[in-house]
Amino acid sequence: MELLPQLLIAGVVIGSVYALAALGFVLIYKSSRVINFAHGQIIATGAFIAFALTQRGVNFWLAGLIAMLTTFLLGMLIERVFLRRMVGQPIIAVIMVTIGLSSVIDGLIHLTPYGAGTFGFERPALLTGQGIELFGLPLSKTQIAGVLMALGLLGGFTYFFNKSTLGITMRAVADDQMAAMSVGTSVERVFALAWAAAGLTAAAAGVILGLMSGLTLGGLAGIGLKVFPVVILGGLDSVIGAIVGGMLIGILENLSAGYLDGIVPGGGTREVFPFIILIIVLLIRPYGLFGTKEIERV
Amino acid sequence: MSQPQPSQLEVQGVTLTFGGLNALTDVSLTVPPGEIVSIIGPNGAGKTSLLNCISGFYHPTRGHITFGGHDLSRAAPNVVTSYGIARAFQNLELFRGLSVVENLLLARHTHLRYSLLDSLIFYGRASRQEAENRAYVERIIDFMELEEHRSHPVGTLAYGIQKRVEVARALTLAPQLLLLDEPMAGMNVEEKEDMVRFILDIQREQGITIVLIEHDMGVVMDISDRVYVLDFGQLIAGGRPEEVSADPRVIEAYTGVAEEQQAVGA
Amino acid sequence: MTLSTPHTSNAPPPQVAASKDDLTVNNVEVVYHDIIQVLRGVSLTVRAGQVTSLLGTNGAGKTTTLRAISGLLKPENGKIREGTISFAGKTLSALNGTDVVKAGVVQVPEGRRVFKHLSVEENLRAGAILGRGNWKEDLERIYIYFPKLPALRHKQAGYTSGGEQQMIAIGRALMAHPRVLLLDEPSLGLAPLLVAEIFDNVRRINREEGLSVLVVEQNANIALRNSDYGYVMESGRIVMEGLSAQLASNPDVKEFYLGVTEGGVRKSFKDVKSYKRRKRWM
Amino acid sequence: AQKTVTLPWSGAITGPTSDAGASYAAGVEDYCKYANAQKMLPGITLNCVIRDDQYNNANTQRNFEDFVANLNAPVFLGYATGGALQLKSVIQETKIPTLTASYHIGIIDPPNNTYTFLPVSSYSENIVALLEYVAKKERGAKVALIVNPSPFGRDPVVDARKAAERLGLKITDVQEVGGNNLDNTALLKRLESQGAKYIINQNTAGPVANILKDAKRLGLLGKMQFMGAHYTGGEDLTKLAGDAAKDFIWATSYYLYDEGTQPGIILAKKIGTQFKRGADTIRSVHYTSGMMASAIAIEAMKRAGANPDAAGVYKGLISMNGSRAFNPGFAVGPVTFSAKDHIGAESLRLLQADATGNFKAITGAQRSAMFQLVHPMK
Amino acid sequence: MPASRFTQTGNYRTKYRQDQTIFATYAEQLSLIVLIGLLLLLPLILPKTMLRDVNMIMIYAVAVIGLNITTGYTGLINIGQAAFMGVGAYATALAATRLNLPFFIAIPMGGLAGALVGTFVGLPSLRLKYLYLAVATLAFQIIFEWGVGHTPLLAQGGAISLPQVQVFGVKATFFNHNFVWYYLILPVLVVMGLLWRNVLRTKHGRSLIAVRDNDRAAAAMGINPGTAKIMAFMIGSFYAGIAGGLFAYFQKAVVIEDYGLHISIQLLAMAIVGGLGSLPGSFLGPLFIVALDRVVGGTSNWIGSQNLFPAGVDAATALRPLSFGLAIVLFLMFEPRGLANWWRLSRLYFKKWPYKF
Ligand SMILES: Nc1ncnc2c1ncn2[C@@H]1O[C@H](COP(=O)(O)OP(=O)(O)OP(=O)(O)O)[C@@H](O)[C@H]1O
Ligand SMILES: Nc1ncnc2c1ncn2[C@@H]1O[C@H](COP(=O)(O)OP(=O)(O)OP(=O)(O)O)[C@@H](O)[C@H]1O
Ligand SMILES: [Mg+2]
Ligand SMILES: [Mg+2]
Repeated sequence: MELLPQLLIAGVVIGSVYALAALGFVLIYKSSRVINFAHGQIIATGAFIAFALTQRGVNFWLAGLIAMLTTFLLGMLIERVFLRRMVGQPIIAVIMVTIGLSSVIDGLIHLTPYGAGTFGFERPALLTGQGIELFGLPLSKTQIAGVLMALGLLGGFTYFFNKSTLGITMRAVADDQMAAMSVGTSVERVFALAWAAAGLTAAAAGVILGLMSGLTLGGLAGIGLKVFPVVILGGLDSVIGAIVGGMLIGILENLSAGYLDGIVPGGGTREVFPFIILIIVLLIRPYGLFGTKEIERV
Repeated sequence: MSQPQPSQLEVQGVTLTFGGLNALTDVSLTVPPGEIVSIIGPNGAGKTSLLNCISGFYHPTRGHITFGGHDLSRAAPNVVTSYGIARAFQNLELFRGLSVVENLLLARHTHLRYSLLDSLIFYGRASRQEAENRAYVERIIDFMELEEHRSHPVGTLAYGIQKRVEVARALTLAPQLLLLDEPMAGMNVEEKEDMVRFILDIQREQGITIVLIEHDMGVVMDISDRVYVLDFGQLIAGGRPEEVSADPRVIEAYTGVAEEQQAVGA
Repeated sequence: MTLSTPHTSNAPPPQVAASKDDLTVNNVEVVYHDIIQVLRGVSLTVRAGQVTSLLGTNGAGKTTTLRAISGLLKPENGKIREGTISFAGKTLSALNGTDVVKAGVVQVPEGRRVFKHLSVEENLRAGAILGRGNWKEDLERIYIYFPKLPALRHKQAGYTSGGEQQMIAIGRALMAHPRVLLLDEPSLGLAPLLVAEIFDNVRRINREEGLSVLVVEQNANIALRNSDYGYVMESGRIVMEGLSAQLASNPDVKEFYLGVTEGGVRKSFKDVKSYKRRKRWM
Repeated sequence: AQKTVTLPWSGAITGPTSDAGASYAAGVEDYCKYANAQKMLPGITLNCVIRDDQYNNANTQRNFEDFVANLNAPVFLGYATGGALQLKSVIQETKIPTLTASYHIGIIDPPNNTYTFLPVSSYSENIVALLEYVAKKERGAKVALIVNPSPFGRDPVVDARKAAERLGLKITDVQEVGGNNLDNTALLKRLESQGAKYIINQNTAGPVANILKDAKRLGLLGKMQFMGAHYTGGEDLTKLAGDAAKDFIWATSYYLYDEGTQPGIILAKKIGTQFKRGADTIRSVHYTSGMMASAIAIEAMKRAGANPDAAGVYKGLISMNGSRAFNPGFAVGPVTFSAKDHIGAESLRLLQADATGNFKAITGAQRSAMFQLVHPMK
Repeated sequence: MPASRFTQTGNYRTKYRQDQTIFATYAEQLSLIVLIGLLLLLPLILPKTMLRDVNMIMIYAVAVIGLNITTGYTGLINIGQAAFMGVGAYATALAATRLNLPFFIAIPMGGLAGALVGTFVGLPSLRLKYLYLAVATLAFQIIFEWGVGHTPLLAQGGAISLPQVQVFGVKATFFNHNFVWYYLILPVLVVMGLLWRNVLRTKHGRSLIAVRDNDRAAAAMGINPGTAKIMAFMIGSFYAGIAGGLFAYFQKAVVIEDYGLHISIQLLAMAIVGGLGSLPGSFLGPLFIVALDRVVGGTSNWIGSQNLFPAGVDAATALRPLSFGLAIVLFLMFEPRGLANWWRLSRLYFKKWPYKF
């Protein structure tokens, strides 16, 4: 029975990429209750910025850093220009703005040479060469880096939201903007910050994803959809949920690819399995494993 | 709006638990037809929870609630409504985007008896009943003196008016029993007087039984036929207003001072 | 009786000398959505170290007045069209909400808007966002004023009772180190005992810390008993002002706000007629 | 007086698969313009109409209607599998000969297949040819199929199963893998545990590259031989998979850019430079494929004479056989059509990638004998 | 009373029943009749390919009315409307090809199939609120696409061709296809629109709006919010199913790509641009988005042919998502009530014409 542990490990690895992608999504939802359908496109933007820089001879790590900074600013900009006007509008309107934005960013990426085609990072020295082997499953250094990064960010953001005043305030804003303003919180700054932080983690996710499976606009942006099962499972507003949800979905996907695909004619169950899980979770525990339960009293 | 045989509301041994917390513990009380019965008690005592149990928003963990032969303890809110129980909420639960008239029309839902098919063709039954309904709703608007606001979106009305719409809407349901949760919160004396007048008229002219939750002891003492006091989910007193207000447990848990001392004499 | 007459009430209140820490609202007009005028030239003063109360009917514009002071009009699509508000040498009417808090004026919003999903302690900490002072010490200070709260520290605020929520909301505002506290209907929906407790606490904080307070109330009874000076507002105008004790003995205030007949006895709600007496100030 | 005849193409210049579609469109357009410049059709000026349909069938239909009803086009050059399948009944009704960039065998299978043609051998034939290769190398080998989750990907499966049975090969698994396959560990591990040694892909280059990279990481490249049909290989794959593409075996009917001595490639380079196409476009096999489709259509018009209408073009097409076969040199064999034969250049080669990712032919131009047995043309 | 009932500028009603009329004034009724007359003549004056676009607009309008029923009026965000269309399309295709039923039965069967599946998919709405339901419909969309791909009966997403129809002895051929279908789709759209307009003035319509505004209060009014939500899904996906059936015939074949996620999003965009929860918006939205698509298509073809941009920069491809996205975003930011609001304002203007106030 070597297959099972291998599937689990591989699930954790890919799951950490999902987790990273989901993290930014959660950051935005957590403070502003906005579901961001453009997150995949921001991930793509981050990845392509890093790639474009390495193409021009910039050191890989520096390029990644600049990309993260750029998407940090991009996140702020998006909030400033588009989302700020939408405060107080119905949820569907806000959702549609992000859907519209995803389309706009798609278009903008098509204005660069990276809109069509596939590209690959030149792997930096640190990430080349032999990784480690677990239960006979070789893991590349990139994959290990992805897992570590996901766990690191998990720790950091969990601490931030539970212990720091700013983190607590960001959650407070999600609860009641007016009340938050009454104690001097700049709600606008909080939103901008959330979007910026989301942008930052998006670039990280994009670069890791690019290292693992190449850069295509469709592939990178497509992860924006994969994120939904993850965040629903983990809880839309939970950092730890994003990580655990990501890993779980990764694992479940792999188990379905490992075992179900052999049974279902045509296979390909991993494409749909997460969404079936999603519906089941929604029915049993609508706020996910770690999500906050909506307090509703009449 | 004639009630053939008025029903009595019976709450028997109701306990309601949230996780570890007992919001209500073994509460039993009776609301005789045609009376105004007030429920008072400190914040968090379980008054709204009790109302929620009656109106089907919560289901008691133990105990029974019956009204005119119907068991309410497991019924959904819309089912409870169909038994002739209407409710006005503590925190306004209006259809904010709709006008006053539309809000009231919605309250006629259960009184309209036509199918989706009738709706689709809108000829005959649906059309006729809708016209009758409008007439009914306009009568309520007159009664509650809401004429000048009738076509304004409810969300833009002043708080006090919204409270009145809330009561009007419950009244439009043509209930036998009307549950009012702090209908006078946030009003000054003058506005409270208006609301009291409506409540008394509803009771006297239409014979509707009223359960009232209110923190203003003046109002409660003046208009109730019977008062129940909840504290920490338990019924600590019940009876005629004078008896209750003199009860030392009530003074300790709720009013803090005897009622007469409250007025400003200074 | 030194009650100033309506419409000519710009004479300074007589009891204490003006101080630079007075909060003054001068002839302020506010409109919502650029068209709905709500305040029509409101002027009032919150004397340093005093509790000032603001009474008025529903929709008179009391909340709007507080929002105008605290810079919270913008999210409601309202704006100050005319007039100024100043405090400690700063013109508040030119500042946004955050800067008003920085200037030392903090509002406790109407209806106990606690952060439902945050714990009680996190609610309080969220009040310390501007980082005045040491939040740990401040927490202890607030727990002294509201001794019920420490036991609830880790409870989700959404599940606490109304009175507790009001305490949390006030405590949260205190965490921002205000010099002027604006309270919007703290008694709303609270049981009499809790109302008394809240006002006792407000009074105590006012005395011990010299905090100025402007409290908007429907419960004129308790507000006038716990304040030094009072204003009455109707349809966006201040129609009456005076020392609280004096206001309490004004016949109109008695009838419309305190529910007491001219003879001095509380009239029964049961005897209300739909006939309405015209208010003298209208 | 010059007569104007429309040569129309509708395909994905934008939208999904547009990386292939844009080059293909360029090929179609450039060859058409080139034909005008060369006065290939005496007395006729071609109206080269290139329309973007964004890989959207409704747009394809709209374009088709416009071409046929308004522009009187005697022929239709299409692109996507879905669009082509959807149009079949209309094509049958309007009798407009049609060539698409999709080599899905269903396009020319009955019903409604009188006027549909494939320029080169089908995906199914690609895959059967690969199976034949496997059978020759290792009797009774275990083979797995990985296909795109779409009609494009799934169609060859039936023929592949039949062929494998006759060839004595064992198909251990058929898996669908789409464009968002970020991690193929589970898939590959399962295939490994089944003992599959040959993995045949019917897909686009992106997913295949991801599989190859994962296989490399898992150390499976030596143990498994990866292979694929027309749209899996070539420059696209090398660009994506890098050194993981090494040893990949690819079945295609086209000549490659590097085979500079082939007349078709020489022509493509010449035309590409003439119309100032980018180097990447000219290198792309899709550019060559586009030219091929264009060339076949124009040749058929030529054969239709002074007045090329749909019927004439159809006759022109089905006249391309025997001594009258058409050989523009883009593909490894001549284009032959007849009333029964709707596949143009049936011949194909298998090519294998070397360490630098260059594909080198490992077989000569050939037809798959087995394919004719498992999928007899009706 | 004004001199003529056609020039009246307001309403002078004396009975509540008069308040129920759909069109406020006789002038409005008249203008509607004129409009329908014009619509009947439209195919005679429109260029052929445009007629096709008009047909598409009308089919999408049916689907968008349905989307408005679930999302606009009931507030249940639905990111899977195209999948419901797909259900209708496949059901219609099966009815037409396997059961050999004529189109006037096959298409309603598509509607019923849509309603059936919609009811089923709507079940989670009993428990789910807000965004969670949106995500569930998204999941349905994805599961639907995957499911079709794995169902041989549905040609695994490949084409199922539909037979040509014959109406009153006229056979729809390639050359009169759009023409014939125009006269089939238009009445369906008008009837579907009127039916919904009727529902809106009754308790059923109101109960949906009530649930959207405040489902707890709705329950207190005796409305079963669960039933109302399921009903919304049922009716909404019935409309989608009808639209899908029409689309199947109109496209002559059913392929899965026509019912993908991007179409769902396009339908949402149409509903938003038209104005959520507005019947006129359900027509204007599809009109706008399809027209935008045509204009952009033309422009991007032109850009593509001009070599205006450096190699590798694909401006032509960029244009479409850019314009589509911007249209959505700009509408939401500057005209959240959509084109329906412009429609309303212009109606108001003409109602009061020649007076301006
Ligand atoms: N949905 C719920 N989940 C958990 N606890 C609840 C819920 N609803 C009510 N409670 C708890 O039940 C207790 C009683 O609350 P309830 O609202 O009935 O009080 P109340 O007497 O109406 O108070 P008030 O006068 O402030 O309205 C409170 O402690 C409250 O926190
Ligand atoms: N955001 C808003 N938009 C439009 N009008 C508003 C808004 N907020 C308040 N108003 C209107 O302004 C007027 C005054 O409202 P305000 O809330 O200031 O009254 P208030 O004196 O605090 O009343 P209450 O005792 O009910 O709280 C009311 O008529 C109200 O309808
Ligand atoms: Mg209550
Ligand atoms: Mg107020």
